[in-house]
Amino acid sequence: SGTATTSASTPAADNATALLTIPREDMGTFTRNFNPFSPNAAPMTTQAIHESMLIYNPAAGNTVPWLATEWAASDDNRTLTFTLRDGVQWSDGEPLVADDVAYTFELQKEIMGGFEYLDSVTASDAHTVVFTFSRDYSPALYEIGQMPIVPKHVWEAIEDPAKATNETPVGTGPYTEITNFAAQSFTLGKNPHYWQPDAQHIEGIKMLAFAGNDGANLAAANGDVDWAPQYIPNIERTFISRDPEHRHYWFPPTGSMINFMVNTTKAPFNDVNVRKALSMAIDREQIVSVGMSGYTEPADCTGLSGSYETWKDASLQDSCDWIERDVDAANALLDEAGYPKGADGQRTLPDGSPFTFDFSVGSTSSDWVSVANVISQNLADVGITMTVDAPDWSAVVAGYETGDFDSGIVWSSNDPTPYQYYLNLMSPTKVKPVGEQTHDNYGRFGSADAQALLDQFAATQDEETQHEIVDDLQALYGQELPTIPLFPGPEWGAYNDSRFVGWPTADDPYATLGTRAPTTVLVLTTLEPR
Amino acid sequence: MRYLTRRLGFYLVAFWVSVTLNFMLPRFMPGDPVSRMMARSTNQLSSDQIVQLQRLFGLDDRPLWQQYVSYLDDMIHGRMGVSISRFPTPVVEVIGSQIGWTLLLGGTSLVIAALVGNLLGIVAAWRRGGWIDSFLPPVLIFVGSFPYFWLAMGALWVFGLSLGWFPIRHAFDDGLQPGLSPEFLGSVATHLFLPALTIVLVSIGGWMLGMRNTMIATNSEDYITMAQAKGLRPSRIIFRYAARNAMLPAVTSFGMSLGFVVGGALLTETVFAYPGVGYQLLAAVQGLDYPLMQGLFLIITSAVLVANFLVDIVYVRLDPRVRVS
Amino acid sequence: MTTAPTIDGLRAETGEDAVPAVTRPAVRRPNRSFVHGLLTNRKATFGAGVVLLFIALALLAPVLAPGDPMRITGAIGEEPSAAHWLGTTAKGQDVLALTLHGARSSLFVGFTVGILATVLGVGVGLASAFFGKVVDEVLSLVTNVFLLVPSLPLLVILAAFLPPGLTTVILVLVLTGWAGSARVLRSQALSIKAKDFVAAAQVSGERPWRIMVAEILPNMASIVMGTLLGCVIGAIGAQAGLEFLGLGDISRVSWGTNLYWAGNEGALMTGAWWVFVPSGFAIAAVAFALAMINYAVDEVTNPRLRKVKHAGRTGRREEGRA
Amino acid sequence: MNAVLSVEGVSKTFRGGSLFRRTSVAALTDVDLELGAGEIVALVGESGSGKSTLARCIARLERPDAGRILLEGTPTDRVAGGARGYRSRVQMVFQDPFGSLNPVHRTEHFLRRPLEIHHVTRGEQETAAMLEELMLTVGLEPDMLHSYPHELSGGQRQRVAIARALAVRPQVILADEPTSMLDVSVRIGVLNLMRRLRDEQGISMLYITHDLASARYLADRTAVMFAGEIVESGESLALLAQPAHPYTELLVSAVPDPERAGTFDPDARAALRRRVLAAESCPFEGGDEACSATEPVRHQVGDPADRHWARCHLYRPRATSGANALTAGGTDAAAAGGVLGADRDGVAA
Amino acid sequence: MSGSVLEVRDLVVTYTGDVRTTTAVDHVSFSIGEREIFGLAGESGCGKSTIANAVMRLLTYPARIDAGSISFGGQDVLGLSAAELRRFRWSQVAMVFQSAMNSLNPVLTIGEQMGDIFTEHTGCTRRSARAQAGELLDLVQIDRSRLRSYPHQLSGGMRQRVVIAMAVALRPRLLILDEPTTALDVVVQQEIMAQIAQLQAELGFSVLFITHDMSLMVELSDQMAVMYAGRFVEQGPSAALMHHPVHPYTRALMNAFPPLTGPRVPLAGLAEGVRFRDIGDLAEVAPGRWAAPLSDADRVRFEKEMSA
Ligand SMILES: Nc1ncnc2c1ncn2[C@@H]1O[C@H](COP(=O)(O)OP(=O)(O)OP(=O)(O)O)[C@@H](O)[C@H]1O
Ligand SMILES: Nc1ncnc2c1ncn2[C@@H]1O[C@H](COP(=O)(O)OP(=O)(O)OP(=O)(O)O)[C@@H](O)[C@H]1O
Ligand SMILES: [Mg+2]
Ligand SMILES: [Mg+2]
Repeated sequence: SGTATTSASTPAADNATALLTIPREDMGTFTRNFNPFSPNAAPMTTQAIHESMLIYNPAAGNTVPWLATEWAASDDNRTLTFTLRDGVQWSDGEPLVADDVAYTFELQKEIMGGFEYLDSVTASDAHTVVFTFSRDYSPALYEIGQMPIVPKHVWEAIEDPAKATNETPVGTGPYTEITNFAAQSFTLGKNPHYWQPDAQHIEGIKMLAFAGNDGANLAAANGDVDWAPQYIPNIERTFISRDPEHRHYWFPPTGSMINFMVNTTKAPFNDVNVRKALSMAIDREQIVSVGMSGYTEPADCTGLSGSYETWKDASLQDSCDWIERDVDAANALLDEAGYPKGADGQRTLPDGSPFTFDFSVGSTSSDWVSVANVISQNLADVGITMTVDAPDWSAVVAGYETGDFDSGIVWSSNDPTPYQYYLNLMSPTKVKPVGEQTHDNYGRFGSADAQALLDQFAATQDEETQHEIVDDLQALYGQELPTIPLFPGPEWGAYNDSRFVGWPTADDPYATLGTRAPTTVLVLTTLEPR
Repeated sequence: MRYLTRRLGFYLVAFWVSVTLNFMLPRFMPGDPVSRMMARSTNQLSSDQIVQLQRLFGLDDRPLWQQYVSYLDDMIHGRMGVSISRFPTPVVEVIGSQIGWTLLLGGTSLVIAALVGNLLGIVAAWRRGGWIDSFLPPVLIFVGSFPYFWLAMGALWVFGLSLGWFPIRHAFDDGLQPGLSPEFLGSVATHLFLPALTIVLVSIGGWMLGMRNTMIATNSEDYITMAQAKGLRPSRIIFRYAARNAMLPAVTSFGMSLGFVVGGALLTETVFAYPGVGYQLLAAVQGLDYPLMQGLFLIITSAVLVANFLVDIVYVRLDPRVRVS
Repeated sequence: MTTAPTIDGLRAETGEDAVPAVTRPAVRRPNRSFVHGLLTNRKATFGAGVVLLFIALALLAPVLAPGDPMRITGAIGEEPSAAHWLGTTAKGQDVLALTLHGARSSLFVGFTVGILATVLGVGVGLASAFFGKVVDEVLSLVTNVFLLVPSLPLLVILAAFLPPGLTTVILVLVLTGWAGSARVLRSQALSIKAKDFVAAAQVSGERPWRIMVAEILPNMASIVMGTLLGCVIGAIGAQAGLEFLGLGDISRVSWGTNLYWAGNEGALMTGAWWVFVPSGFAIAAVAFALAMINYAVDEVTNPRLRKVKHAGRTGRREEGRA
Repeated sequence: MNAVLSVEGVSKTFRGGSLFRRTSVAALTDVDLELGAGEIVALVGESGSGKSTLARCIARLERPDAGRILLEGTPTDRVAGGARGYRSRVQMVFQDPFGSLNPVHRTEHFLRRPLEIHHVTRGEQETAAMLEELMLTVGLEPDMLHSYPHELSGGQRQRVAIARALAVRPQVILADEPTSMLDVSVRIGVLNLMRRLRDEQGISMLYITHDLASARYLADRTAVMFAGEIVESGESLALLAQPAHPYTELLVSAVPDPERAGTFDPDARAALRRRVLAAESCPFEGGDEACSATEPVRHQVGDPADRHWARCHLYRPRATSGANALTAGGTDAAAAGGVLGADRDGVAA
Repeated sequence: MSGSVLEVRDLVVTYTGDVRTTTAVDHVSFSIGEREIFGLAGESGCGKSTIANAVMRLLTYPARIDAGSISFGGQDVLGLSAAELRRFRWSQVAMVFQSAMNSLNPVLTIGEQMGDIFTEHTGCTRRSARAQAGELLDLVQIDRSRLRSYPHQLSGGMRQRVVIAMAVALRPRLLILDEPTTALDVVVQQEIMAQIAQLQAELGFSVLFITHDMSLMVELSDQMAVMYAGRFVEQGPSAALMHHPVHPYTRALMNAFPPLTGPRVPLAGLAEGVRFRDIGDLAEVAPGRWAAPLSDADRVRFEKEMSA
């Protein structure tokens, strides 16, 4: 059927001209919108077309200089200077200059806001950009560094950049030319002016649109795509077994941490013992195997996902008492904390009302609904009734945002440093009273101690100090348990190397296998035709 | 003509009711498109970015009635605004890129199902007790009893994946340039086959039975006996006398279905990854994309009304009796 | 044979066998023979048998497959075996238990929607036909608007916006399903209302509601039954479709959610047909059985639709020659 | 004879259509009719002339637009007991015995309901006795109480319908073509039954028919209706013996008569018909002075004892002008006459 | 009468039902001569239309011709092949159906429906078919412009005339009139009958005239038969039957029509629920007069009745 039909015997010549075919499972159709500021830009806009100054690779925890070759913070931590790479050209042949970077941040702040800590962005010369900060903020390096840069000379001329669809984009990325665009597929061709032409091994990229996982999985199973970055059920059987020689997958646990979040403003969840007991009662092994098809691993005591592997305090990792399932301990803790079990096996709150609560989850997230069902079954074993309520996501989120919920499931932030992660989880600055909308700290847990540690973190560039601070934060987390960690989200990624080789693997984790990640460009510039 | 004016008046009222319904529904739903978007993607946005987005999308916080007035105004002037889930693409463009496929798939399968179904119905009624009459109806009812998506997935699995006879997704081969080239048209046809076939399979039974039953009723009319007595050829009796009359109810249902074609075949689109407005609507609903949702609903409603009106006109041509009543 | 008093000169001979052997063929049969006709119709008995079987299974589900059907009771994706007659899902749930329990929700929704939509349709149809004038104009308008509002999009919108659960599914399906039956029932009621027996009942002094309930309604029995069955079939299918799209409440067990999960867990791709087939077949069996009853209802009320025994090759008009 | 029921100047126009289309059919215009105690009045006329509409107005199934209907001098809507009270005194028998008996009920239901509604009988025993009596009155076996309508022949069904009307012991029965759907051989039996009821129970009847012969056979008086108006009325025998209005004449001449087999004269009939229709379609162009008045007047015909009158602009006493020496009003083409006439008789079709 | 056009011998037609099988026509024999009007009277459902349909070979399931023969001008009607049958119909025998109102296709114009006859049987062009249809309308005094009308735009009487015009289109030798006027007003009814009488005089076809209106029948027909429950009970010249009915059923029929002249005399008709059974074969009671003998039981009853 498709031109992408592959088989092991495809001649090398064909592979050389073949397009790297990638499905996109959550877009039934594409719209021709390559505006990197748009939240709905076509896939690959910020991967193959627009590049950033640096790339953080969570799989290995390293940082790859990209459009910038080096960067340095001032001693007072209030300025950050990037030096741009020499000889980088936009796909229209214009050179990349520091003004482009400055202009990009101008646009970003205008269109999308954010970066409120930035005082100014100035191009001190053609290759140097200086960022000055209004306050201490060490995580800024990655936020700034991973910003996709747009050409000033092009965007200046656009009247309303927020509403521009940027149909023929100009970028510095390896594949910038839109050679064919249809609602269900489009292809990107080589950037004729790419700054590392010898990394453009493949002819181009072809994106396919699918209205759901099923279609994308079918295409993967059928061998129509080279890369399958979506969730594939029973991947060994549905995908790998059809061609074990060429098909592989790698699901590093480098995604966001997935948490069983409780509303800490509400009784009984304001009681840390309850949070711990709940955590002890749930069977993370089962959750992972049922809800996540065993594609990830249970969370550990740090509550940090695999992307913070280097930040984890190894001494803490297995030392807590609340991460393993222990029904007896959970029962004991609850008894002790004043939540007695009645004759019918049902626990009650200290005020005598039954210990029952709701778990809100969006109906479309089937994996999480499964998780919820397992949790519900687990909690029944300790005499707690948890009802799974699965309306539409918008209703769920509306509840989360205003604090009108009992419990739910959310992912945590996943930035290069754990700063944002702990900020959203424990900083009192992020806590909004119930009834007022918040977009990040749904659980509404705040700790002054945590805030103090976070402030210290923001104020230092020194990695060692930062690690110490994060160790303290981990300990604090373990004591307070602001949320109940379940498992780190895996980054789905499967591929078929019958046409292209050079994929990142567990042995060579130069990037993850995500197609929407900053590291994607690393893969695009590494793959070679077989 | 009076009859048609009356119908037209009714359609206007119906139109107003539907668009009003369409206005009310999404606004009673909790949440807003931005948090909706957040819930579905792991990209974290900071609070002020969210506020910024909300401003960008032009979410309205005027009183409901003011929104309603400007909504009606926009609707009358065909202004559909900008899609939120596909910001900043205009709604017209989003729909425009899909509607053709919807019409192709829906139209083809409807025409085939109606045509073949009705023909089978005619034959079955004419040859009462023949094999078409005794064998086909239960078989078609049985096939039609399966959940549509179930059949579609089965067909996709068997004919698309296992046997590889048909493409398993999309409306044409990826990478082809749409145009009138035989290659493109051929590709469109092969991609259309399986989705259309499954729709035809589940809907044909209804057409056939409906036609069969009206034909049987018509066949016992005196004018058929009279035509028989006149010594007319069977073909002439079947088509000119019996089918012409038995067709009338089928025309009405055809019109209704024709209008609904524009609504898209949501399940088909989902299973076969076929482009179309059905999925678009689902996505719009799930993304709380009011402008897109309202645009789609407007198009669908208008299409239904226009199709019905056309049927009224055709009906007047086909059935001289309604001209007076 | 009894002898009746003399009437108008000639002695009448009456009694059952004195009823003229020749009566007008167009006489409407009363309900009694409608029921009788159904009971003796093979299609109807087959259909009723299947439906009753499923209803029994649904009712007995807690006995046949005790406990929460969602519970994980086996290994992942087991083929049918003695322990799990229909195998297990990719999560390790027992497919048989899911299918049995699924019948409860699916049949409940199907019949509830069918009954509610039909009751609404009957109410609107009767009221519209009987009161006429403004009531009819308004009700017909509402009915026709509901008929024209594209139901699948509306279904999607409503299902997405209302909190999930059976109530929502039922509400949504009733809302989008009643209008069709109301229209059919209205025109039927109108044609019955035009019959002289309604005027005769009025002249006898019957009250309007009694005329509706005792005179008009019984004459619509077959068509009411037809719409009821149609609504049930439609509702079961629509519920499955909604749930398949994830618009239902996927945390409850029903045939639709079973299929949703089957798709979600890639049952087809893993070749786990035993996960995919049972619920689909159950829906088909129930829908087919109901359709057969409906078919039978048509045949019983319209004798012309009945099976023709001696079919001719030469065409419709067949000559019987000794 | 004092009137039990009198109809005074009743008019009825049917307005159809909806907001966008208005249609109107003048079914009755200024109709006067009296029904004496124990009298049978026949109302004859062609299809669509408004006979049923008049009966339905009297039965309060339709509301007249103008005029009054009095039951023993009381307007129908003021009769004691309201609609039910009125209906216990005025009953109706419908044309189609197949349609007027609900196929889902047994005979017993049709008779029992009026008894219950109007509290005619008390207690089950009395009711049962009454049911039996009613059956015997109309000449049916009491075991037929348990039969469904489809188990009865047409004549039997019509007898049940009559029994239903009788159940409330009415003063007036309106019979709308009670025999037209029956087999010829049993028609006369139903007519005889009606006459017997009048004789034995003194019930007044309005007998609607388009069969002149049966009107003559049954009714004391006959009224002829044409296009919503009563154009002639009088003692049945006298009226049919000497029809005064051309339309009546046309009707009479159209009745098949075995006695004049072979003497069929289509041309004469066609001419007569043309005249009637032309005249009616143009009521003020008769060419006669009498017709210049805007209101057609009633002319008394023959012996006053026959209460025979005709109302037509074209009526002239026979003595002066001979047998309907009228000139055709406007058309002479045979085809046009045919079309015109056909269109009129097609109204109800 | 010169030679017979239609000969029906011992015709038996049954309808197979779910529970019982009705014999609608039971050993019926008659013949119709050239230019003769043969009347067939009888109560509703006695089998009159069934005979007519049998002659046209229009019977379908559940009807079956179980025995007998029908010969038309010497040709065996029951033995005709499908193609022969098509040629035979309408050109030899035409029929005006019981409900002429409904025997016109509501969605085709009168012209199209009339034209069909010519294009089918004479293979002429549509144009000339239309012209011939116009001539036919002239024959029944309907304006030619009506060819473009749809049936519902015509009155019942006009429709009936159109059907009659169609019936004589191919100058058939036999015209079957199945209660051609029952649904019509008396006045129109008379006109239609006049029309038929006139056409018969002009075109000289024979007529099988079915009605249950004895007055009309006696007025029009030469020979007549009275039918009862599928059997002939009496047959003979119309006038003779009228004045001297032999069978009690004929008598009842004749007695059911009150006269328009003379004094009012009580009539009896047929009492409700009276059935005759075991009707015997016709026997010649006088030259050209046939009647079925009463069964003994019937005779006893009726004689008792008459004497009472
Ligand atoms: N409900 C109605 N709505 C509109 N027009 C009506 C209605 N009922 C009767 N008419 C019209 O009123 C006129 C008189 O009808 P009516 O039934 O009274 O005639 P009729 O003399 O009883 O005729 P028939 O002999 O055919 O029964 C006809 O033109 C008829 O079409
Ligand atoms: N399709 C049929 N199926 C079963 N019985 C039938 C069918 N058609 C007619 N009959 C029966 O055959 C008998 C004769 O019917 P037929 O129509 O010939 O009567 P008819 O004399 O023409 O009556 P009418 O005067 O009412 O037209 C009747 O008893 C009728 O019930
Ligand atoms: Mg009437
Ligand atoms: Mg007949």
